[in-house]
Amino acid sequence: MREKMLNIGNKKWFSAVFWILLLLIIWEISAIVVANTKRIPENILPHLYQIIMAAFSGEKVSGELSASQAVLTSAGQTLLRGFLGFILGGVIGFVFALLMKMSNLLGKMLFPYLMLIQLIPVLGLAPIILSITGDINVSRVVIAAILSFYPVATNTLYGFKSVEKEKYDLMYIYAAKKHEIYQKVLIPAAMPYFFIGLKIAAPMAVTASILVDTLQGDGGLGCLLSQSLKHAMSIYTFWLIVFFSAFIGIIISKIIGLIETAVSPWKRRP
Amino acid sequence: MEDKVVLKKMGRRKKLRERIRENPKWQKASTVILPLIFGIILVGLWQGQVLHRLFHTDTFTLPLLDKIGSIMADNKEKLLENTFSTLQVSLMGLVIGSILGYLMALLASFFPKFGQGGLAVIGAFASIPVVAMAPVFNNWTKDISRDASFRSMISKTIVVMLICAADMGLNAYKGLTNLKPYALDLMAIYASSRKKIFFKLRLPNSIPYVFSALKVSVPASIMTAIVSEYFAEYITGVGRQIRENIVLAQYSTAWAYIATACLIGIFAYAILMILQSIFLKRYH
Amino acid sequence: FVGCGESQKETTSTAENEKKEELTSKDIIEKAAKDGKVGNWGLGNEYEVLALLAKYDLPTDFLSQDFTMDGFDDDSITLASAMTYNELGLVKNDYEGGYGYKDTVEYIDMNDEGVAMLEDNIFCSKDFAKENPETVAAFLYASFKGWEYAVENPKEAAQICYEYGSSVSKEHQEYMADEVAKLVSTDTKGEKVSDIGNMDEDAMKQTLDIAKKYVSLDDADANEKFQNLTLDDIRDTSFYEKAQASDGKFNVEKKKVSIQLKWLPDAQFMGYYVALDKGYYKEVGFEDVNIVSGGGDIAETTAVNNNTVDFGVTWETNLASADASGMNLVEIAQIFQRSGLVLVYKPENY
Amino acid sequence: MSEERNIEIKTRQLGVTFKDNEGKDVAALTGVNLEIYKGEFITLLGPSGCGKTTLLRCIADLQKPSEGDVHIQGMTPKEVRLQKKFGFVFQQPVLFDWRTVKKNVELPMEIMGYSKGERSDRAMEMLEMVGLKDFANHYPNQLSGGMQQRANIARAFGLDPDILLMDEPFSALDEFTKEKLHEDLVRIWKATNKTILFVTHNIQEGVFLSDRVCVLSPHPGRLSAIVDIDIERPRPVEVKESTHFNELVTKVRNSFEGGSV
Amino acid sequence: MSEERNIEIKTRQLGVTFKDNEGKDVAALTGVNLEIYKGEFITLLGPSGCGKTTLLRCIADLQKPSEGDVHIQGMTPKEVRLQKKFGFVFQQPVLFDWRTVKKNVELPMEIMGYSKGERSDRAMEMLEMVGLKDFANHYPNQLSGGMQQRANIARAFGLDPDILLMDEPFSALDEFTKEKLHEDLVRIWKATNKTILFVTHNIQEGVFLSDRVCVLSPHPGRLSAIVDIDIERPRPVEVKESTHFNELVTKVRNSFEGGSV
Ligand SMILES: Nc1ncnc2c1ncn2[C@@H]1O[C@H](COP(=O)(O)OP(=O)(O)OP(=O)(O)O)[C@@H](O)[C@H]1O
Ligand SMILES: Nc1ncnc2c1ncn2[C@@H]1O[C@H](COP(=O)(O)OP(=O)(O)OP(=O)(O)O)[C@@H](O)[C@H]1O
Ligand SMILES: Cc1ncc(C[n+]2csc(CCO)c2C)c(N)n1
Ligand SMILES: [Mg+2]
Ligand SMILES: [Mg+2]
Repeated sequence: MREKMLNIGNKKWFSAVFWILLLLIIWEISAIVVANTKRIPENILPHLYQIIMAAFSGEKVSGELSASQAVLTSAGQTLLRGFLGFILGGVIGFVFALLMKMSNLLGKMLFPYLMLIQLIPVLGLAPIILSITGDINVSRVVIAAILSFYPVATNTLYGFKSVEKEKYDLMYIYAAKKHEIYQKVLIPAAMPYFFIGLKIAAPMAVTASILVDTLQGDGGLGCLLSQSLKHAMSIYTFWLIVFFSAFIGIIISKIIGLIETAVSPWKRRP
Repeated sequence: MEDKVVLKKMGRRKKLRERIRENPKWQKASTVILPLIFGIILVGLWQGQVLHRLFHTDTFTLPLLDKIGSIMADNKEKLLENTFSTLQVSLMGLVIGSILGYLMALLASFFPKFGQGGLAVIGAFASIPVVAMAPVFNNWTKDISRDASFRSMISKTIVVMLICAADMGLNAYKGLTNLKPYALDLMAIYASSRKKIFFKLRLPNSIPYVFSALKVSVPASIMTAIVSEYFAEYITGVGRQIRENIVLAQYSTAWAYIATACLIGIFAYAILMILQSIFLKRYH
Repeated sequence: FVGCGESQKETTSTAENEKKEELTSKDIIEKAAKDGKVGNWGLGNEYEVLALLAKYDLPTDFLSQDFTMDGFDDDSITLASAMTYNELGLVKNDYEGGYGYKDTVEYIDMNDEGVAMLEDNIFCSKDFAKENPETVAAFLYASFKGWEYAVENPKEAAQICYEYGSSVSKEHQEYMADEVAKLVSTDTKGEKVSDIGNMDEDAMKQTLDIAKKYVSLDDADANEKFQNLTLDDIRDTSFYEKAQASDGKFNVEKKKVSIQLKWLPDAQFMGYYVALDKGYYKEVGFEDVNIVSGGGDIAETTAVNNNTVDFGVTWETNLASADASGMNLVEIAQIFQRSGLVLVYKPENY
Repeated sequence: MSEERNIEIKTRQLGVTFKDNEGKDVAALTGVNLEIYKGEFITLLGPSGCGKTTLLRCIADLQKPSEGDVHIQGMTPKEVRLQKKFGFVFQQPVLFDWRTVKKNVELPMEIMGYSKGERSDRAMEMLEMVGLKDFANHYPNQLSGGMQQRANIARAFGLDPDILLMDEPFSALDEFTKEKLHEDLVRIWKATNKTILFVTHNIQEGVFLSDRVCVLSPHPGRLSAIVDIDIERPRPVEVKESTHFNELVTKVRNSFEGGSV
Repeated sequence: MSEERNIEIKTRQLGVTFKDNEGKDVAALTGVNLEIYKGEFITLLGPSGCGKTTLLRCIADLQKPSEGDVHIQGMTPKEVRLQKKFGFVFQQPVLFDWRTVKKNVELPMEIMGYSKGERSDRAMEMLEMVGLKDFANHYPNQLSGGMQQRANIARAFGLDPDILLMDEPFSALDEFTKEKLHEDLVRIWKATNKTILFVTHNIQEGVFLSDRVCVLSPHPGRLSAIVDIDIERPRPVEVKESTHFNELVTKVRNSFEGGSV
């Protein structure tokens, strides 16, 4: 019996259904409670059907756009910037990890500061970045990159450091050049760790991109979000953005997972 | 002839350098000394306004360090009060979130497919931007206390918690499942219970991964605390002060708080490093 | 369920309303302050509230209000800050995003309490003003013309704003336009003003005085400078006068200019949109005027200071504190002539 | 081997198929029918890659057979495993990096719930036996290859399992150490009446230690011969010099088919 | 061994000391003086943990001696290593998980800059030699223990290094495979005039293959005997049956001191 339950627990479809159901149930129970106790429940926790209806309703909420249209158009800009920031952040993170691995000296010097850069809030960072790049949209991409490179850097560095000594010895014997050691041993060995870094960084990049939208109030999900938060626009726009960004998060991490299996055939179980 | 002498000399010098480099005491000291050296160089570049020229910026947007320092000294108490508030939120969120993330990873290691769904759920929560999460939790926590400072703290903590949980979940899951070949077989032979497998094998195997997660979540928790302070009902915290000052174009003061955030970061990071050197002593 | 609860609340509230008719604003403020349920957004919006609390010898603590009125709605804030042209409308009206309290809510007006501070103005950097005097005057001239039109035709102005990518619904936009028109054409004492953009000596003085009292800058140097600021340090009336005296012909030095708003685009800034839409800017010689949306992390003072934009809309306090910390900005016109801030409450709570 | 003896382990038409990269089936074992008696010492020999490890893993419930089945004391391998009746010396020493040698040897005892003192005493005894007493507090990466394998053996001997499965345990050891451990192994086996399944590539070793030698052949892995080793016990080392011994070695060698996989 | 032959590798008072956990010094090797001639096949024998691997590592510049030094062709090990003159078969097969068997074998050739076609051909040739041709596209975790070791050997043979260091390369192989590889090894050695340093626990194997057998003793590791193997080459397999061969084996065995570490 127990055995059977464990088995069901391991079925893929069951897991998906279970989690979706669990969340739906919790959400709806809370929504009912909220609906009974609050005057304007949709600001706190609307029913899911209301959100779904809002998504498909053609009512104009911003200019000539319906809620879904507004979210999707703004999302286009934001996700593009987020994506560029993520790519840039991924590359920077990887390069930093590489540099820190190559030079112990540099690594020890730089590492604490990489972490510190993370701690400078966008508010302080933005004017400086803006004065360097001179363009608000470039600044947005750069800041998104800054906010997402660190997980990639730490995880990749950890990956580099976890390569067994024997593997080095082997390359040492063949007097492999540094770049060969990196190319043939360190980088492939660090790939799984690099991918953890990417998985953590991806939602950060989306979040960061939404955050930097609000550097200036001229479009993007972040601006739409802050508008909907002001209640000047349908509050469902807000909920749509919440769900949309969570959805994007899941999709991205799935995509990264797929890329990971695609580039690591030795892990594929036929 | 001369070439040879030079070569020999270089050889010897290199040996000395190598000897220094391989000295375990230097190894330990260098993790502190090197960043310090870099810090001093940075201070020089900053104070000498080289950074400003490099970044095409002015001492207004990037105030000089003595200015920042004097503001910090002038406002010690206010600074401390806000620091404490931010630290409290980020620390609590970090601890609870990391534990939650670890438990989720544990679940995922027991029931892989089932638990991975859970990890995905936490990951999805982490993808909701902090700017959207903060007001939601602000609303949801309104009924838990009449004390605005308390409920604000809780709502900020929840946001930090979710962010840290996602990070820890992913890393810990790797740590709990990325085992040496045959290690699980060994445990199977002894018919170890899941509990035993966890305590004897998975847990110790995951420790390095836990630290690698913490290296990301420590700064992330502070960052998230700072951002969620913008939305909190009760006005307090380093992040809130930064925003208040930016609105009034008080960049020097804002930077004094930014510097404080960095100091919190350094402090937390140092503690993390000490813990790591204790916990990872046995891992070779 | 919702409708049920609502009607119940309404009946009790009207009953109570009649009982407690005689409550003064002092009583209300005292009770709210004692409960710790006074709300404001902070971030430079709080000084009038602080002045008001101080006026009644109350501790100057308040809760941070987010950009919604949910806190007011659920009574976690019982005396909530609201802009007449924005939040107050949302509280009262029942269109999309509104809370539908209609006239069951009442409010305390900062202008009546004598703690009003001046809000939306137009400013630029001193250097810019010096180098581009014609441009500045021309910009003011055309903007005033836009505002004038908007104040007279708020419905049309609202429509124009809506078309320029408004952040709010059409209905709310119309409400806003009406209310903003009032702020532009009425002064702190409730008297009609005819000259748009006039920098009223008394009102500006009052604003600066309150600011000096309640703005405390952590930067000692900046604070000292702030305390020693005079009106002449932060404003320059010459451009206003030039614009008023002008026949509408300018020789602008810079043909493409930009202005950064203090907030997201809506009828709060309808004058500029109207001027743009009606071609007033073109008439005075501008090829292009770029209206940059605000409400972001890069403050309007910062943006003007680092030359990202030429003009900005901000509040006197923000401008004064920016100058105190070393910026070189100057106010060239005062659009809003009275404070738009009120403290709204539900009488049933008192 | 008298017919009356109890059958401890019985495989019936055992087959294991792996999938290679392209998803093609590769048969590692086919149709293995083997009966092992209680208390027997049996050796598996066969060319590299013929399926010896796979067979051991099937018996120990570490690998699910694709065909056929395994019965042990009338139970399934899983049941036996859950009764903690197996000991297993893996071909690769699986030592935990974060535990000292002694702690590694103590691991199964911790799992079986031995008391702390007992654990420590027994671990030191086992380490003494394999000659690692002085290295008790070293970490695995401070040991030589052979020393790691000895720690691996010590760990398996620390317990007293009914069925001991040993996958090339002595391959990295020098002859003297090996001889000593042979002696120890046979002593322990006799004293506790274990059933031992032993994999080796060394025919002499197999013949010297066991009651029967099973030879596996590759392509695909299957049981190709079973040789009874009818040498009296106790067997002194000198027995290796005897003609009968060498005849048996030759017999086993001749039953090898083909090369390695 | 004629005195005129060139000395290829020379160790002088070589010593290596490790630190144990408590920071105490543990001598793994002391005062090793060894001269190896160019083109010689030399075997290191000794109890487990006596320092064979450590000695090999010193020669290959993988381990810095604590005392004494190593000269190879008049150069330091480092210089020789940088000239890519070493081949090394590690005791534990070091294969890269993310490369197929063939790609693993190609790895050193990639580093040496062989062309793609040459690499592929040579890798397949080597895999054929060790009997892994059919497994070229498998990943290491799909191989048996012995197959991994054979892949390891194939990799070292793929190159043509001056000096080949082999640490128990054949320990996990069955006798037939081993014999075949002995033959291949000797053939390659003769054809290319390599210097080979070979570690094994199998005295027969050492005697059969080498020109000289060096015996190391433990506590601490030091060179305790060198036995010249004066058996004519080529040596057919039957030579193992000869009395002289067995005398040499006995001689080597007798020069063993003490047990394992
Ligand atoms: N990293 C290390 N730290 C401490 N001690 C070590 C380390 N490496 C090896 N030793 C010690 O050095 C000694 C010699 O080890 P080495 O690996 O050379 O032995 P070996 O002769 O190759 O043995 P085997 O035949 O078992 O492989 C051993 O006692 C071992 O414990
Ligand atoms: N996970 C796997 N995936 C694919 N094939 C496998 C896997 N494990 C083992 N095999 C194949 O199964 C066959 C038997 O392997 P096994 O490990 O049982 O051999 P063995 O007899 O123990 O060899 P050795 O003496 O070399 O250890 C081999 O051909 C091997 O390639
Ligand atoms: C439409 C509209 N414009 C301005 C304000 C005033 N205001 C209140 S909070 C805040 C942000 C911080 O400065 C601002 C500008 C408002 N409430 N609504
Ligand atoms: Mg095997
Ligand atoms: Mg060794």
